[in-house]
Amino acid sequence: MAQITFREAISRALREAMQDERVFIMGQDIGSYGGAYAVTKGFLAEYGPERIRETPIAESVISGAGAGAAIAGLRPIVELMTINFSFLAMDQIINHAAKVRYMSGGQLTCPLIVRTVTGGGASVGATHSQSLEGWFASVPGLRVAVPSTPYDALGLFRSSLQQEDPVIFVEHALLYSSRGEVPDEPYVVPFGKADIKRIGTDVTIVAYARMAMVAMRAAEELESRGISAEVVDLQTLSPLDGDTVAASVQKTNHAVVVEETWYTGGFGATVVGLIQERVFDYLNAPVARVAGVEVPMPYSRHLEQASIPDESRIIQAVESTLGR
Amino acid sequence: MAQITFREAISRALREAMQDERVFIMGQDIGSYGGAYAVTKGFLAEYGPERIRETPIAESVISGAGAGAAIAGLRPIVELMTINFSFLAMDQIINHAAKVRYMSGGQLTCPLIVRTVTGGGASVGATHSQSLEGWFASVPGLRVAVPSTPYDALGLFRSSLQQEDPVIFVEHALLYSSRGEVPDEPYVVPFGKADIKRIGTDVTIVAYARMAMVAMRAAEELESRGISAEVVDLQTLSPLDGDTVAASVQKTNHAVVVEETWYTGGFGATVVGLIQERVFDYLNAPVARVAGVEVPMPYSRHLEQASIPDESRIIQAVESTLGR
Amino acid sequence: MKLQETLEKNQLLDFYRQMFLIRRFEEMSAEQYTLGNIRGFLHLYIGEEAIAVGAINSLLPQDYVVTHYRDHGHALAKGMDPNAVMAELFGKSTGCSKGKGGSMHLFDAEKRFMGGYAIVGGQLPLAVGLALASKYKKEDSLVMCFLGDGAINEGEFHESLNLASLWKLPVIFFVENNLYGMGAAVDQTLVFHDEIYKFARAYKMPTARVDGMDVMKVMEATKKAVESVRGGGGPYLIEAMAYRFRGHSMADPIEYRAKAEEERWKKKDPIVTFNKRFVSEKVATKKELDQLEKEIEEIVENAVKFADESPFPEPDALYEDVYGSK
Amino acid sequence: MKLQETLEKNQLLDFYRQMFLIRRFEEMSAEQYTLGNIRGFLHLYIGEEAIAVGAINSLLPQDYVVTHYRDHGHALAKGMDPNAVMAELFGKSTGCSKGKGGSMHLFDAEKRFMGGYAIVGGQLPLAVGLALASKYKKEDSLVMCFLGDGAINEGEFHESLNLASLWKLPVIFFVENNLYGMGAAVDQTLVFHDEIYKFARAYKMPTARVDGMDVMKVMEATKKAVESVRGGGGPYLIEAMAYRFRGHSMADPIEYRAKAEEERWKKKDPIVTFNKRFVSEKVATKKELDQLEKEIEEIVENAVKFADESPFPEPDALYEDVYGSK
Ligand SMILES: Cc1ncc(C[n+]2csc(CCOP(=O)(O)OP(=O)(O)O)c2C)c(N)n1
Ligand SMILES: Cc1ncc(C[n+]2csc(CCOP(=O)(O)OP(=O)(O)O)c2C)c(N)n1
Ligand SMILES: [Mg+2]
Ligand SMILES: [Mg+2]
Repeated sequence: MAQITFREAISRALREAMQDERVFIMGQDIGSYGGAYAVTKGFLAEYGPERIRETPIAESVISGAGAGAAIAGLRPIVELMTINFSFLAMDQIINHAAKVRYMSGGQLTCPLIVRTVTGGGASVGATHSQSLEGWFASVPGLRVAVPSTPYDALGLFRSSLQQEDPVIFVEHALLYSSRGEVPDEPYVVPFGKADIKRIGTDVTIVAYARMAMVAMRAAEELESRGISAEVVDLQTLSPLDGDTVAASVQKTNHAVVVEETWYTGGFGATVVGLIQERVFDYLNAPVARVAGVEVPMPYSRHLEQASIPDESRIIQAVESTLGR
Repeated sequence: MAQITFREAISRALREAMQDERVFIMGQDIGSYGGAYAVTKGFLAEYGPERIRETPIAESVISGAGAGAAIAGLRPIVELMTINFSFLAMDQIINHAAKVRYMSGGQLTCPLIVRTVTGGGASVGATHSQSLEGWFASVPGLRVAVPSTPYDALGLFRSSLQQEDPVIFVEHALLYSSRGEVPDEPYVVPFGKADIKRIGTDVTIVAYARMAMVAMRAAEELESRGISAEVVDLQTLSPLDGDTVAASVQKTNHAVVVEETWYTGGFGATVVGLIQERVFDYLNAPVARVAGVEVPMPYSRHLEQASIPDESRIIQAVESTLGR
Repeated sequence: MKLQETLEKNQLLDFYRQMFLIRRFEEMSAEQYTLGNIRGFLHLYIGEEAIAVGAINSLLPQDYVVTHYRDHGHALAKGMDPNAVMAELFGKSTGCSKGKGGSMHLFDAEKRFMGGYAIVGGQLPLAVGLALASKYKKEDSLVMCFLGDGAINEGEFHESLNLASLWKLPVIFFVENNLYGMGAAVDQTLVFHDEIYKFARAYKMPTARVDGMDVMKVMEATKKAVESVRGGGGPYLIEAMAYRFRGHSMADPIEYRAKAEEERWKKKDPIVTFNKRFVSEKVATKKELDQLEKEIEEIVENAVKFADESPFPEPDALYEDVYGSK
Repeated sequence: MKLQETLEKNQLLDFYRQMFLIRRFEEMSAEQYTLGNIRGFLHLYIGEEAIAVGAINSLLPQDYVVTHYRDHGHALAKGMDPNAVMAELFGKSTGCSKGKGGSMHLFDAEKRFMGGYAIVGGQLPLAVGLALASKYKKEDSLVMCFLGDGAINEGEFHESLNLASLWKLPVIFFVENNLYGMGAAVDQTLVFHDEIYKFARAYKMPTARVDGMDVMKVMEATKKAVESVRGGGGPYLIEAMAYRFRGHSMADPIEYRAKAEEERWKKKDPIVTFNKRFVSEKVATKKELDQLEKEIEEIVENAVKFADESPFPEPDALYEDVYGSK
């Protein structure tokens, strides 16, 4: 097993995908620039401009053309440089890619993958630090993957490629350089299954993407304080694996749901809703939510840090949930 | 007190607004067509084309130009024909209008009102029947109003005009012809305050816009079955009046949250989250959610009706919450 | 040029048949709408039939068509079954979209009718993608993408024309310029309203304007475009000048345009004028045409009968076709 | 034309001063970035100074400027305080956006510098709105909206130019064509890349192309545009040909363009060539210019000192400025 970075895991996943001639990649600065996050470095030389398609800065037509090509039987992978720019592509993704199967009575299939980058913490300000994956996850017809480790990134990309539906594949900007073990042997991470990243007995922490990693660190610190936390990493927001979450909370009787985006309207609320619907009688305390502070992301470092959930806020929420 | 329609209430609100020279209205087919929902019928003749500005079908520039004019000190009212088309305007509304105050350190103010139409039930299919107001409500910097009666529509529009922030003013397509009493004397509906539309003791039903009206009818039926339901109409999603909701549930010990949009990621989950955070110990049962079925809206009437929450689903949720 | 110098008689009759079918189909739809059998938005194509028929008959079966919500005409011209289209308008399970799409969202993948789309301008990026796939796979399928003058207002028009031209994709953008969006005249919304086809040349693609009320002219212009596109010349834009005789949708009181203007255009009715030419050029007798019209009447009545007698979708259909994978 | 036939010596020196200030300010920013005092994205304007200075100096104080994320040059040319700009880059509470905006989001409402915006093309609709307000209020303020060649890719470019022209709004779209988006050459993204200014004429507005490396030429072209716009002629587009000498941002390894191309352009350095003209046309002596440069050095060092010594925002600042109303 090799230690590779999250970035390398995605690159490897893309290279594997390219073995299928129906796959091509399309996006801004993915060619000679190598990708804004250097994921497709070297791809242009390797695969040529027909399959590594440098595009204009035109999120709507890129996404829609991806959808059109998918409808015609190809397997396009569209890169939206960051999820913040997806506002410009939402009509094509949500009103078109997500709905053509249903509106056509099942005649059309749109296996488009949109890769994009989410999250705050890079000091790039309010327009460049949002976490919108929860919005996409609420749309029937779309699937959303939110890996947290190199292993998951590769495994989930493999299972994303097997979907017959549009998938929004979300990579957290601050995870690219994180490292983890990835086997050389083939494997997939099943699409739609949450992963219990850490087994515990006192409290369930539900999170995804970078927050799952922060939750893991918080859990370690909690361990030293005598609290055994189970960490459930959602892996995909759509489908949402309520079974695994509910089973865990049924066991621990306490839950804390963590996410980076704003509290109001945050996806975490859906998780809270289903926990209390499904295992209300097992709850010893209200499900706590840890979410981003409800402000546009400030540039200044300390303000930004204060706005994003961190270990200490998670620990505090766990302790207060447990009445400590 | 006169009985007027919801449509007439909005028209009256707009006429009042036009008394301020800084106000102008901008949108598609608002001129000689009179508005897709006939709200601005006669306005062009009355106020002229400088103030009733027919625009191209270009949601992004319309919204952004509204924001720019607001920043320059005017009070533009932009009409987006339906909220489904707001996908094309989200970048301007969310990345620009909502954030300029913060990003400029408080120097810029953007008192833009975006009027738009939400909801399903008109047999217009998947691309034309969505309820996206919850998304806007989650964005810091935006305000969202969701009136349910002619009285509220007029009163909330008046208070919307007093905001110094961008307001998304959401009108439900199926409410336009509904009637209600509206006083001739001046009044406002305070912005950010939920309204207890019906007092009850056994269960709290939280809803807004058309669903508040459906909840009222459900409550009447429940009454006849011996259940006293309190109906809390949120009125605005941002700010969200958690106090009124929590106080009601503290009294009734049971809650059902109703909305038209999809369960996963629905705004109702946020309401569930805050109820159980704030009055967990008063809850005798999990908070139930009634939401839209998670499919793109089908055209065919019976399917469409089956996908939208109605009285019977609310009643069923209430009864099951109460263990009947 | 005389009709028969261009096409065989049976082809000419087929054009007439298609135009008349669209006309009667839509008149009947309007009637059924009034009866409450059709709901939601219904946008009639009446007056513009020459465009769909002239344009789509210049395509090969493997060519794709995508269009907007005013899509009955294109669907029928692409050979879709009137029964399935009417059943769709009725919201029946036998509809071409199983009753889930409705009037604005007709589909027939087999006929390569890839959909009516109800978001103005939304079909353009999809059309570009279909054309990209066709080129990528080295297939001989081009894409014909219909759009209204109103769709030119949207940013996606610009993005789509630029990308299609940049990548020399096999797509024909077919603008149906009927002089109005919904209630806004094109001169209220486009600064270059009087020369849309010239505007598009700025994207370095060949363009043409054609009289959209004359099916033969539409066909000729389209043939030229098809040849250019199939020859690898990249995208092409055609602007057809036309007029919708009815309101924007059934809900439209049409208070925004002058009666005189309407009358002027109605004189150019593409079906009436075509009919007159048949007779004056002795292509067919009045009797032949009457007979043909009678056949169409029957097709349309059968379509209504079929739609009427078809079942609504089963309740479970609500949950089907959302996802392809579990 | 000789320099002094166009402007007074003190004006010429002022142009030089501004260009040099921008250059030194940015070189210093790069240094401070490397030291970790500036974070996030930092996009340098080095090489393009002649545009901001030539263009903005042709405006009146009440005219608005909006621009993209590569905004330091425009901010300084509009007269913003270098201390406040540097403090913003440092994320300090004394910054022109209180440390909340950062490099990409500079603001100074009083100077009518209405912002740098980081979404490509996003500033255009706002500029149209400011111009609309100006016309609506019958104020004599025009709007100068800077954008890159890359922003032309976006649909909002089309929507904004159409609306501005349709309504004859007082806005100058100022395209800084530096031949690249981020890592994509303009010929990879725009089919009309070689004549952007001609493309814009399709929107029925006057347009011009100008050498963006020559501050005097930029000024002349802008003056003409300003005159036309202020005279009620509606919008105007200027395409200035330029080159960014550095990478797209500090993170850019610049592997996508040829060294030879870079060298060719660097020979046209707008500051070096302007300096040479001063001496050869005897407008100022080398000594005078050296003295001026020394003054600028001091301003820039003071800006760093100011930024460095300023406090970070108080923790409570996080919650302020989200809403204007309670
Ligand atoms: C993005 C979007 N904005 C607005 C609408 C509402 N709308 C439906 S059709 C239409 C007019 C379109 O006119 P045009 O493209 O000329 O087509 P025509 O109806 O004349 O055939 C409008 C504004 C919509 N469906 N989508
Ligand atoms: C909508 C959007 N898409 C993509 C980006 C990422 N991005 C930032 S700058 C840039 C290149 C813009 O190039 P251009 O407009 O020519 O300006 P320049 O940087 O050359 O000054 C890109 C793609 C963005 N900020 N916004
Ligand atoms: Mg039209
Ligand atoms: Mg550039």
